[in-house]
Amino acid sequence: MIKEELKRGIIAENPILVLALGLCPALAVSTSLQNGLGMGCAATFVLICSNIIISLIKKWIPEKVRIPCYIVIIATFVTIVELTLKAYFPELNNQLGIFVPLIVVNCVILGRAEAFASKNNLGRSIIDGFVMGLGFTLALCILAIIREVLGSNKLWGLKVFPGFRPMTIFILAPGGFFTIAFVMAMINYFRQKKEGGQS
Amino acid sequence: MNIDFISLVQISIAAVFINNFVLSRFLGLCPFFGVSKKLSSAVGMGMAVIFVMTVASMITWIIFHYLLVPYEVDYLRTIVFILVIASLVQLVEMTLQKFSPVLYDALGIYLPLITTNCAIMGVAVLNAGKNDFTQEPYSFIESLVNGIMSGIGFTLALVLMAGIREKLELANIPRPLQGLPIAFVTAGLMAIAFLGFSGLNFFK
Amino acid sequence: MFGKYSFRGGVHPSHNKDQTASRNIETFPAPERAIIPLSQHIGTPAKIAVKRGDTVKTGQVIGEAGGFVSAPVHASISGKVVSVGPFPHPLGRRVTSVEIENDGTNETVEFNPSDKPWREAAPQEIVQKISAAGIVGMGGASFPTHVKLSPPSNKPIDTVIINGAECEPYLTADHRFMLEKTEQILLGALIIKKVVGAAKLFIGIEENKPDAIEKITEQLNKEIFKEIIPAKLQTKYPQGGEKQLIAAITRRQVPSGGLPMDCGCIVQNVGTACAIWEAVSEGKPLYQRVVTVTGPAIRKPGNFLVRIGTPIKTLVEKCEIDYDAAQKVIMGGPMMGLAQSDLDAPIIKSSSGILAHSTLTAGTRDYDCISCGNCVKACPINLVPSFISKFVQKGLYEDAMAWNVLDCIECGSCAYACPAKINLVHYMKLGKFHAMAIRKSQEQK
Amino acid sequence: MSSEQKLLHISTSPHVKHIETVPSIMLCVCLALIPAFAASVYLFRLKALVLTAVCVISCLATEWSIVRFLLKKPSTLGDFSALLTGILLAFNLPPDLPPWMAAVGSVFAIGVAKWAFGGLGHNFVNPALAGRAFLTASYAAPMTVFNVPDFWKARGWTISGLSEKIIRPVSDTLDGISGATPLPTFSGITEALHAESARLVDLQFHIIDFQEALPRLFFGNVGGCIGETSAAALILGAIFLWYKHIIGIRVPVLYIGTVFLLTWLFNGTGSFFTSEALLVPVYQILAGGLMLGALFMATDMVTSPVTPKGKMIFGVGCGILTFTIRKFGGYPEGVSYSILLMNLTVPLIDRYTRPKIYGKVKKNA
Repeated sequence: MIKEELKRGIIAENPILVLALGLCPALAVSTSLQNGLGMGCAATFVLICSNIIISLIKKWIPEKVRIPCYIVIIATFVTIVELTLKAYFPELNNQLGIFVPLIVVNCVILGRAEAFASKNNLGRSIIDGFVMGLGFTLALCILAIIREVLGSNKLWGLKVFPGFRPMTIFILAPGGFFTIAFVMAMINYFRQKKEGGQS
Repeated sequence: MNIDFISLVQISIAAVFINNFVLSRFLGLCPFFGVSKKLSSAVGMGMAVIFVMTVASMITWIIFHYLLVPYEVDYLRTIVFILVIASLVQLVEMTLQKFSPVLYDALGIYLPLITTNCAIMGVAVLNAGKNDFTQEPYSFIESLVNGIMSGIGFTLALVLMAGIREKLELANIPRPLQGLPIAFVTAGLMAIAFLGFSGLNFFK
Repeated sequence: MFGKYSFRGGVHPSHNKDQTASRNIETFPAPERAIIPLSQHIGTPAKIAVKRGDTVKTGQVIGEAGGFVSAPVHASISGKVVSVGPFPHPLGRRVTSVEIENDGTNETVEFNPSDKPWREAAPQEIVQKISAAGIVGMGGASFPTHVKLSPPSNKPIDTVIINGAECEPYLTADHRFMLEKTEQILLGALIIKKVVGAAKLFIGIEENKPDAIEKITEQLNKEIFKEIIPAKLQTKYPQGGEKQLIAAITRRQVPSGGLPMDCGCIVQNVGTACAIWEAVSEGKPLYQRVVTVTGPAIRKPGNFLVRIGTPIKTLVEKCEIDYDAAQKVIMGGPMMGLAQSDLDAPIIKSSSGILAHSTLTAGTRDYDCISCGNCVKACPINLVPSFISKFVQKGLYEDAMAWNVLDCIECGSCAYACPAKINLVHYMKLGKFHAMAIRKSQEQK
Repeated sequence: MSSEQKLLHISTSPHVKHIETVPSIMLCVCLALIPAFAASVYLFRLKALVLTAVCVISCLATEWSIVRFLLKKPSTLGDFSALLTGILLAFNLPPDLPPWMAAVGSVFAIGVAKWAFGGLGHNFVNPALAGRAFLTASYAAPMTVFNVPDFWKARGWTISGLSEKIIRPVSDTLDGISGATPLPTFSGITEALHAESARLVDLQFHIIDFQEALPRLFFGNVGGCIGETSAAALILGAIFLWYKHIIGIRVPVLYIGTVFLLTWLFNGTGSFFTSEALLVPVYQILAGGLMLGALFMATDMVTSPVTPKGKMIFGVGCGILTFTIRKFGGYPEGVSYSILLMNLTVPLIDRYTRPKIYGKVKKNA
């Protein structure tokens, strides 16, 4: 079951590359693998925690005010992440900038809270938060690797190809758009090929 | 509150062109890609965003500087801002429905989408943090101008995008690129063009 | 005394009129067999008035007008009605037609001219005569003329324009007509003016027909023709289009979706004017017309006075068509004419020319639109054909409608000018078809 | 007389068509660029030849591979549009750019800016300009260094002593792409007029009077991108295209005219009718890539409006943006970005400048 869940979170319903949710942080912080992984972990943490809390207290939340309640829960964990980063990873916090507080409006998190945690039990919600967070983090890392290598010829801050001249555009805004477009097109291409083969 | 015309113009230029919310800061991408298929809805969304952004930047500034900072609870910024924005959107929706049905019809369907639009939250957080020009938080007027102009910048990008996407409806896009990928490529080319504005300064 | 008039848009295809412009109108022998369709006009088809086995005389009514917007049809040869049934029609579909076998006698019915001169006759009487003669617009639109000449009383007509532009390449039928039947045309024009009670009467001729202009100018010195105003038109396609002619001469525009009478104008082709004169003065029905037979695959081109119902095949073979070279046979001019699939189709009242083309002018689509804007420049209606065609291709008919596809006059200027060789007219026609359907369903709601 | 009938072809009207075709248009534009190409080879010698060859070959190769392997369609090299993109891209590159960078730009121009959207006619930005902007954002430093043409180097012109003044440090950080091009900024001109600063005559010349600078600009004896230096050669080609009805007069004239007018109004000398005040705008329209851009890039059919009014708005818009970026922007040259930015607005321009159709006037009135 775990395997299926993993497959769902990473491939079939990948939050960024398939569902196109949480695009803003995905593009803004994927300039380097460090940033991407940092953001991925932070978001996953918030995702799992909020899923836990919401699935625990879902019975006591009135239907009408559920969205504000979710937001408050999410915002609480975002604040925890924010303060932790500030205290222990000041450099990463600086790099991620306003996108740390903006985790609160990340539609992946609110989306899972609304679509999954509010309807499922604790165990399933934890697994869902974990696999979705993993999918989010992996997608971010893929984008980050492509952009960091092409844009600054580095990976995790280390030089990759000697003699390769990086294309700065990939760590600028346009490069972000092109990278995700390319990755999505590849996914589409293989999916269409598979579908074409089946039919 | 010292109103400095030059800095206001510079803030506006930066917000609309140089650091365009969508094409340079990556804020508000979900509505940017979601609502840019039709020009009419792009205009509606743009107007709604300008409106909410303006009000949000005013209110969050007041709360931040007169509540959070004096009581040294500015770490609650995120929670407070998102609550304020969520209730603000709700309030705007109700007010519009009651007092201006015409405007409500035009903007109504976009308002719920705005709550999770990171552009609104983004402008509030940006206004509270250090800015690019003076490395100090914006004044009230500066925040206000930044809010309006960021909304205008968002709308500009959104409307241009919608125009292009309507044209792309008629093009023969290769199959793997159809849908979102081509929208990203389009946004990328727009972002390249907007690089032309970098360094724009009318007072150098 | 000739002023020069023009309109906005249009294209300049090569004229190719030299092959036939200097050839006199020859009378084409009556065919062995004539196929006369009962529908040669816009509106209700004529009601059949003969049956198989009947013997008919030239000029005898074989189909009676089926309604107000309709016109009677006359036998063009004398002989026996061999069959009544569906036959090929130059407009594409099979249409109920009367097949007459020539008995060689060429017995003609007695014409029934007006009992008084036309100047004294009441307009209704004249319209009655025109209606009985089965006259329709001979420029190509084939709208029953008596309908055109009876505008509703709330739409007064102040200007009559006689259309001698003949802007289609290759065709010279009207040109020869103006040279050889000058007086009849002008008299016909005066009749039209009287019938509709107009104040002004123009005759418009493209400046690439200097001899026709000269001939007409000569006639205009005569006292009776003094009131006719000549208009020299710039040589440009589609100068002879009704809307363009009105715009060029009067600077008025026919309202979108309206008719010329909505801006106080009426336009009649020179051939129609002559037919009107013949109908009123002699009582002669419309059973023959001048046709230009030309094109690269015709060895002996010329202008012929042809009986209606003569099969295209008889005509082109007499003119020595080169079947090996011919790729397309077109009824009408090359810009708006219809490519024929069956040469058994007959000449009808609106056939101004038969064209045998030796080249297969690109009917296929080679390139995608490069937005050069040539079609926008060429469109005399100011449409944006490139966008409309893209909307139609993607099935976005509402958008095509919003971009005014219904105003297209299908003149072909856009497709002529298109460097990507996109068949714009095809898409415009398709778009109009769907737009009409949409409009109909909207009206039903 | 043969009575047998063969199958006749049927098609919608019209049955005659203009001889102009898409390839003939593209080929004409390529032909019109020959004078500028000759001038570039004369001025930059082998460098121009190599860069143009690399761009053309890589553009053609990219186009061919995409169409052949990805789309599996018949080759589209025959429409000459890839050839044209290659030439125009090369003309927009500085002579000392490493050829492999030019190849990267070509791949981007054809692969992303053109074929991602479905090929010729579907792209919404000019591929060559997109390629150039991609290179500028990727390799800021080599894209913004303009050396003296070899032709003049051989005659003793050097850039020693001037270069440090002009080339601002190029940072590879997020928002700091800047560099110098031969086009001096406005402040430069005013400075030059008043303080005899050498910035006036860009990297190459120690001259400060226009009498000497203008003819050089006109005939191309200045540093710059390889195809943009000789205004005379470009105008010659444009006249040919105008004569062939391939480019209209509206876009180039309004574009150049707007730049002229604005630079004249803001000429910085404090007056309007002195010879200096009039020569500043002349200098501005001859310098940099304006001629190349206005005559050959802004007039690109695919990426400019189709409506007559739209073309005028497009031209004026390009002019205003070019002036703004030149005078106030971070880049000394704004032509390529102006055209790219205006390309983005074309769908909207076309939509709102629909010509008033025949017969609609009265009905609405």
